[in-house]
Amino acid sequence: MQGIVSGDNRFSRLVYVWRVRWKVRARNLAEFWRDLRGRPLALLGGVVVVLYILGAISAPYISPHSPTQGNLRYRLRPPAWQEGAEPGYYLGTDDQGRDLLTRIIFGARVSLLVGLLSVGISVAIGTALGALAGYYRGWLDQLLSRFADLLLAFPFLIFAIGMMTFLGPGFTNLIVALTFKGWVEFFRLVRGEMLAEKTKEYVEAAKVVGQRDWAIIASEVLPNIIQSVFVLGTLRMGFMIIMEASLSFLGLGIQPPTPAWGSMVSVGRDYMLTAWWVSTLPGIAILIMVLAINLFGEGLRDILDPRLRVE
Amino acid sequence: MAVKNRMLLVLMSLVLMAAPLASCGTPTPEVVERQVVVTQIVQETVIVEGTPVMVEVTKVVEVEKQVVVTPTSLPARDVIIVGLSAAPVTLDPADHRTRNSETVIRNMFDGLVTRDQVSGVHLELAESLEWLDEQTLEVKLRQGVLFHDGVAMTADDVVFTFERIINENMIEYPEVHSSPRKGLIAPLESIDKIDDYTVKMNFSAPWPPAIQMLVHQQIVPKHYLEEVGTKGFIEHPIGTGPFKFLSATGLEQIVLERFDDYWGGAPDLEPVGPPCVRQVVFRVIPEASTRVAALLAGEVDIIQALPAELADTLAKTPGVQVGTAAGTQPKWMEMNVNQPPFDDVRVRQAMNYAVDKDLIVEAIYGGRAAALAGPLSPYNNYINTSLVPYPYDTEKALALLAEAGWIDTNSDGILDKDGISLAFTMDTLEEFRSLAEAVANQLRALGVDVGVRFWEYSVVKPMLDANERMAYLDDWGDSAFDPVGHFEAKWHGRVTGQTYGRGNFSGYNNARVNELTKLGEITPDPVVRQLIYDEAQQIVYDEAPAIFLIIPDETEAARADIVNWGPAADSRINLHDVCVAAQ
Amino acid sequence: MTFQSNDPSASVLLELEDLTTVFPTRRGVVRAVDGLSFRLRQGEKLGIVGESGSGKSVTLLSILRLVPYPGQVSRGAVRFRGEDVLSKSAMEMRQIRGRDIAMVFQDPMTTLNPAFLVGEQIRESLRIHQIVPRSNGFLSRIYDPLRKAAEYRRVWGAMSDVGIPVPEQNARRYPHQFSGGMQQRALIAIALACEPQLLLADEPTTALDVTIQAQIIALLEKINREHGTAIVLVTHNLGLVAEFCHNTIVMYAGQMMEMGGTDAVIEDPKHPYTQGLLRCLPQVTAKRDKIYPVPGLVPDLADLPPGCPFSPRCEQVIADCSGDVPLKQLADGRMVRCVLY
Amino acid sequence: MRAVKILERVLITIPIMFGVAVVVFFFMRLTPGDPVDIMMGQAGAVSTGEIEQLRREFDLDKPLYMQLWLFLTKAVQGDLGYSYTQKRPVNELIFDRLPATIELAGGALFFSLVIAIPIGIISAVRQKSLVDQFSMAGAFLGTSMPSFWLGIILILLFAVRLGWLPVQGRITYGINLEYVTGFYVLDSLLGRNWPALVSSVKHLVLPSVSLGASVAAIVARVLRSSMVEILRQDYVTLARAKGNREFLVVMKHALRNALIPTVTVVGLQVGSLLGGNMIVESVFSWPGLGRLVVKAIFERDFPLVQGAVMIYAFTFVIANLIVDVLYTYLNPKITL
Repeated sequence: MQGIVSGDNRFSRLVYVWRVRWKVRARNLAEFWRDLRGRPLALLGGVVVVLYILGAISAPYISPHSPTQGNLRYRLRPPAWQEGAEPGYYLGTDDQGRDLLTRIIFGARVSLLVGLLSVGISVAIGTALGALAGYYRGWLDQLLSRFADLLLAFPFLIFAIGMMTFLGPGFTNLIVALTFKGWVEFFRLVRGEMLAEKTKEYVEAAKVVGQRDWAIIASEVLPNIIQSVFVLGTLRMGFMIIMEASLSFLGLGIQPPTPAWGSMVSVGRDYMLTAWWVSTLPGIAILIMVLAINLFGEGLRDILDPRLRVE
Repeated sequence: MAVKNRMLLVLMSLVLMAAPLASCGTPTPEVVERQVVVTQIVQETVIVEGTPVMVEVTKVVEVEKQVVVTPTSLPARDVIIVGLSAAPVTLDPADHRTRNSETVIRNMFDGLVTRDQVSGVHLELAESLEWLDEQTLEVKLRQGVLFHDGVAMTADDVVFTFERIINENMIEYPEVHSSPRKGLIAPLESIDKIDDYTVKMNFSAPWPPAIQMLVHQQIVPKHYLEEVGTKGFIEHPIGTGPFKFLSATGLEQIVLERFDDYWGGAPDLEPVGPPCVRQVVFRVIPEASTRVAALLAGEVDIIQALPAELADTLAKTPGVQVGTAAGTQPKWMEMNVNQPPFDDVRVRQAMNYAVDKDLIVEAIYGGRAAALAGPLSPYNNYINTSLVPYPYDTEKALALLAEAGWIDTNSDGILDKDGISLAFTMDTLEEFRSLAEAVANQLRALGVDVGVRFWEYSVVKPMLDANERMAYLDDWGDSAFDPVGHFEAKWHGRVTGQTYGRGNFSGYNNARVNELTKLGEITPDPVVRQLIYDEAQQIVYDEAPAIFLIIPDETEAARADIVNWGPAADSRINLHDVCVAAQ
Repeated sequence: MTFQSNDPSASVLLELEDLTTVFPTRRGVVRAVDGLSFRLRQGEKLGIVGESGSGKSVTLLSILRLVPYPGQVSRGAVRFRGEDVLSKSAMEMRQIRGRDIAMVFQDPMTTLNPAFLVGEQIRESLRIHQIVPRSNGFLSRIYDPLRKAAEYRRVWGAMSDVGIPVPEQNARRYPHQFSGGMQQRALIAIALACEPQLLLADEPTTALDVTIQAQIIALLEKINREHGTAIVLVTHNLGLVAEFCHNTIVMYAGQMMEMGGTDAVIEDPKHPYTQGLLRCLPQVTAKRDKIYPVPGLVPDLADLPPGCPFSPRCEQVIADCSGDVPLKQLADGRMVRCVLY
Repeated sequence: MRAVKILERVLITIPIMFGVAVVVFFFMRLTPGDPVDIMMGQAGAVSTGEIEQLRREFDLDKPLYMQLWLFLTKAVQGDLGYSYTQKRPVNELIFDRLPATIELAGGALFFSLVIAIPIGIISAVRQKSLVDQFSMAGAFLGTSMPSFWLGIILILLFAVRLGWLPVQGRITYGINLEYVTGFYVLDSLLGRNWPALVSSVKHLVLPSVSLGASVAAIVARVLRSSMVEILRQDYVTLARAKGNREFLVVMKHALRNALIPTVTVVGLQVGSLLGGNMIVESVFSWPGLGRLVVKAIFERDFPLVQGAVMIYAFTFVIANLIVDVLYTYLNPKITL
């Protein structure tokens, strides 16, 4: 019986805490929106990211052609504004006679997924381990930190190449390879912040009140850290998309005929002299995407990190 | 916002500026054309008093036009820089298995025989070759040939060279190991010195392609190797070739210098004498686009492995010339004949009908390729001339598939049978990406759901060996222009632990083809051999264990003022005759 | 004790007239200093008191024209020795800074550059203003050991002036190796290195222990006495002002609320705000006396009420408070901004 | 004192190197693909006997733990074995190539700092100005371009079209240079060989730009944000109040402190400069270690990969050690 009662108590307390939290959050959201509007570049970045996501989701409906099926007869046709263009192929065609515009739109799916998944999983693993290591210290921290040092000593690209040859090419393996080293940065970030936060009064207070460790970590400390994690995350997304391009350069990227920007840029490099668009246009798609993510991320950092505010 | 737009604009214009090409023009050298007779040594069996005797005949195989410069003044440049696609692994003729190693080595070393730019074999260091019987070859050596250190080449060097290859553990650096080139002359059992300029090679069995294969072995100096050892030798190799070693920077850049005391080279291959240029530089430029850019910028004079995409553009670019030669790397997509759907010969034939090889040749290779008519390269000496490539005929393909039960019943665009879609993954290597995607595309258009997957050879090889994969697109070198090395590897059934079927990734195993393959290997009589291989090719053609695709030409490019130059069929760059035209 | 030593015949060193410094923010223009006027005579010690955000520090920064971007002086004049500071060129301004007017900041921890030796930081102003002339010789522009030695002698002098022991050694230490009091002394040594006529001290004791506070104040006192350096002391500590300054200005929300001789202001505060401030001052002598806080919070400068900015917190508020409240001069030369007078 | 601490730090690298060695060893062995298979390629005849013999020669027939033991004991003695494919000792191969890689990484670092530091400073000083927004957008571009793509565009523009800079290689053929250190720029300086210096620097420009662009972008951004923060510090105001020229305020008082986080980031980027090399090395046919390693990975040249990765890790660790030492000079509060 007692369990139920105390459970009830806890439940009502949790409800109360959550309601307060959500109120704070709603206010923060409104404030956040106001701040965002004050930063046109960040806003623009956000809008572009949203557009990309929408484009990726609706790819089958807005694409003029098939992303995989080409016609060799229309091979390497230039974009519409150049002489010799094939009507209906606005951005020209690639070496298999596939519509480049379609492939770029469909490529957004893969590239965004690569970015989101590799960063998302890295964040999840890095934050969880970082929080544990920073909070408990001891042998766990030692173990994880040394492992992180070890991974850091490998150059990322070499490591990814090794992983890809180890696992074999493919989308899942790509994500695994990128994540395997990607989490270290988040680990280091969260661990460092955790060490700093842990000494602060509110953590002490929570301990005195008798909160459990996991609750302190999850609901007291992490919300204070998550902002910098978020910012680093947005900044890493572009990096991951480019890593896919670099791996494609070596034939270890996304497998054909699936369109991915990195592979498209990489494959098209042989045609740079004769058909610049094959490589350049997907390259510009990456560029705008990464630019938008970074602008958005930078704006977020300005907004979320009070230390950097001008006023 | 404005800033961002401007940035993009700058970038775009940068890209657009870079897109069209410009190149400086070079005055065309004054040239004359003349005809060159290309001959080839062939063994023929002549019936003497009722007994077949093998003799060697020099046959005119081709009369070709060759461009030769009329020197009006001394060449302006006497250094030629060659852009290689990959680094040689060593300069020791006995210790490598890569084409580019051979490219560099053969400019420094001579073999007993050599090959012209097509496929003809000519005597080089050998003055004559004579089969004493089916398994014994007597080689008379040319006299007065000097190594780069001035010492004369004798039978001792030849014996040493071959013993170093066929005996175990002859190479002591960096650790003791055996020559990886043994496989290229496996039937050679021993070599005996008869006198200073005569050796006798003893084979374990009759080996018809022996002379073709001898092209790939170069003679090294016994006295020098014994003095400096392998380490000293690879640091400063010495041979009898037209160029002597000058320096190497980690094999990324190898500089050779004209050997003024060169004996002249194969008398059949004019011009004879010391090389034209003073120095040649081999520089490794792995990226194709960089190689082309370096050629356009005038940094290199000759580039190897020109991508087919760029050949047309470069051919039209002033200041640059493009050369092609018949290739030696035929490409197939092998189908697993032991698993459905490819266990049905009709499906395999349908696949052959479904691929428009001519379109691929035109679109992807710019016409610089040829369609395959069956299992052998059209340039092979034993090609079955009665075979023609499977025509592009989608109706026939569909009919054959329908006959085999594959019809699109649920009209999803994919053929199916018993509720199973006709689908498979085509494995291949990254280097065949364009071709693989084109083939997959065409099959998809027919209603076959084809995916492409790139592998590293080493990773996919065990799976192919186990016959686990459905389809594999790759090529198999044919640089000896003989079915041996090719037919038994590719179309003979797989025999564990033997060379038979080691490249057979389709699981194809036809008793008659196996029998014919083995017969062909030991039949010296070329006429009989032709009959044997004709039949074998016909069977493979009909049973179609692979889509017989294409064989691309060897395409190379050079600055316009490089003369006496042309790609060789086996992709070796022989710089002996190459000159720079006077300005 | 203090008012008489403020010699009215001494010449005016610094004069502020209707100084207004504004900061544009997203929620409108904030007047950090709003129409401030006062005069400072040579050798005078002036205290400026007020809560945080009342514009005290910005006043000092405005005098040196160091208001951080995007703030700027929008109106008024600052005259130093009769010359308009605001119209000076950047180069002339740099010559005044550090040499004629020096500033001591609030937090020595953040004001000393962590990357440089303390001695170097003190010597810097000497070098900038070329207090010690260059020696002869064509290399002296780049390498001048004699000058350096002479400068260091002055550095050590300044350091012992402010009570840093063993200056020769301590000059070769980094700020983080100093205690808080020593850091503040070093800061004052920096300010005094060039023997300025005017010292602007921005809460120089806030970050320090009480005992150290007293030492620092004694130090300032000594400087004022020995060098005749005029001092503007900004603080929120009325006790400090009472002890140290000839005259006092009370600021609230960027405006001057009250000004007068320190004794007069302390003993007979006119403005309700001043009264409130005095009431919160804990009396050490009166045991168990109650502390009366000024009710309410420091105002939001971007959102001030009409009229008197103190009116929302004022206990004596009347209807007129929301109208225009001008500064009034009282009989004894005191100024007060309140409708009650 | 400092020397002892540095030595301590060096000793700490030993377990890391050991870990790297073990990880890379198992990584390579467990990766599918057989070095012997790859070596023999497709051409010519190979018998099972030959393959067995090769495996014996490479110790591949021994159990894994024996191989690891052999590798580690030899590595401790400085012997990294010999390359299956190149037939040369791994040490020799690496030290042939390492100077080129380090020179390129150094060039890229130099380029990125030369670009990034002024940009970071100016953007921070002129915050929100057009210059700031423009260069920060440029910095974003720098991080969002694959290096090979940038490289090819640079080649087409500056080498092929304009002809200002060479396409590939480290030095123009025909220029004599005495190779002492293997760093061409250094060698030509040592030999007072001006044509060689001009040529080697010219060859270094485009690859450095391609490789350094992303580092430049990161450094510019980190420097800018730390500068922005530092410029708000009291000691910067004090520097102004002393009568310093604004230039000195920024370059002396602010920059020195803002460099502290920047140096950390640069230290971490050294890894990506060394390890990101192989792609730029391919594009510009720069005879460095990166290309060799990638090739070795593909060819399952175990000893070469093991050796090279250990060298990378070692260089990375050393670079970070240098950063830490540099740190103590920039920030007197920190003592190793």
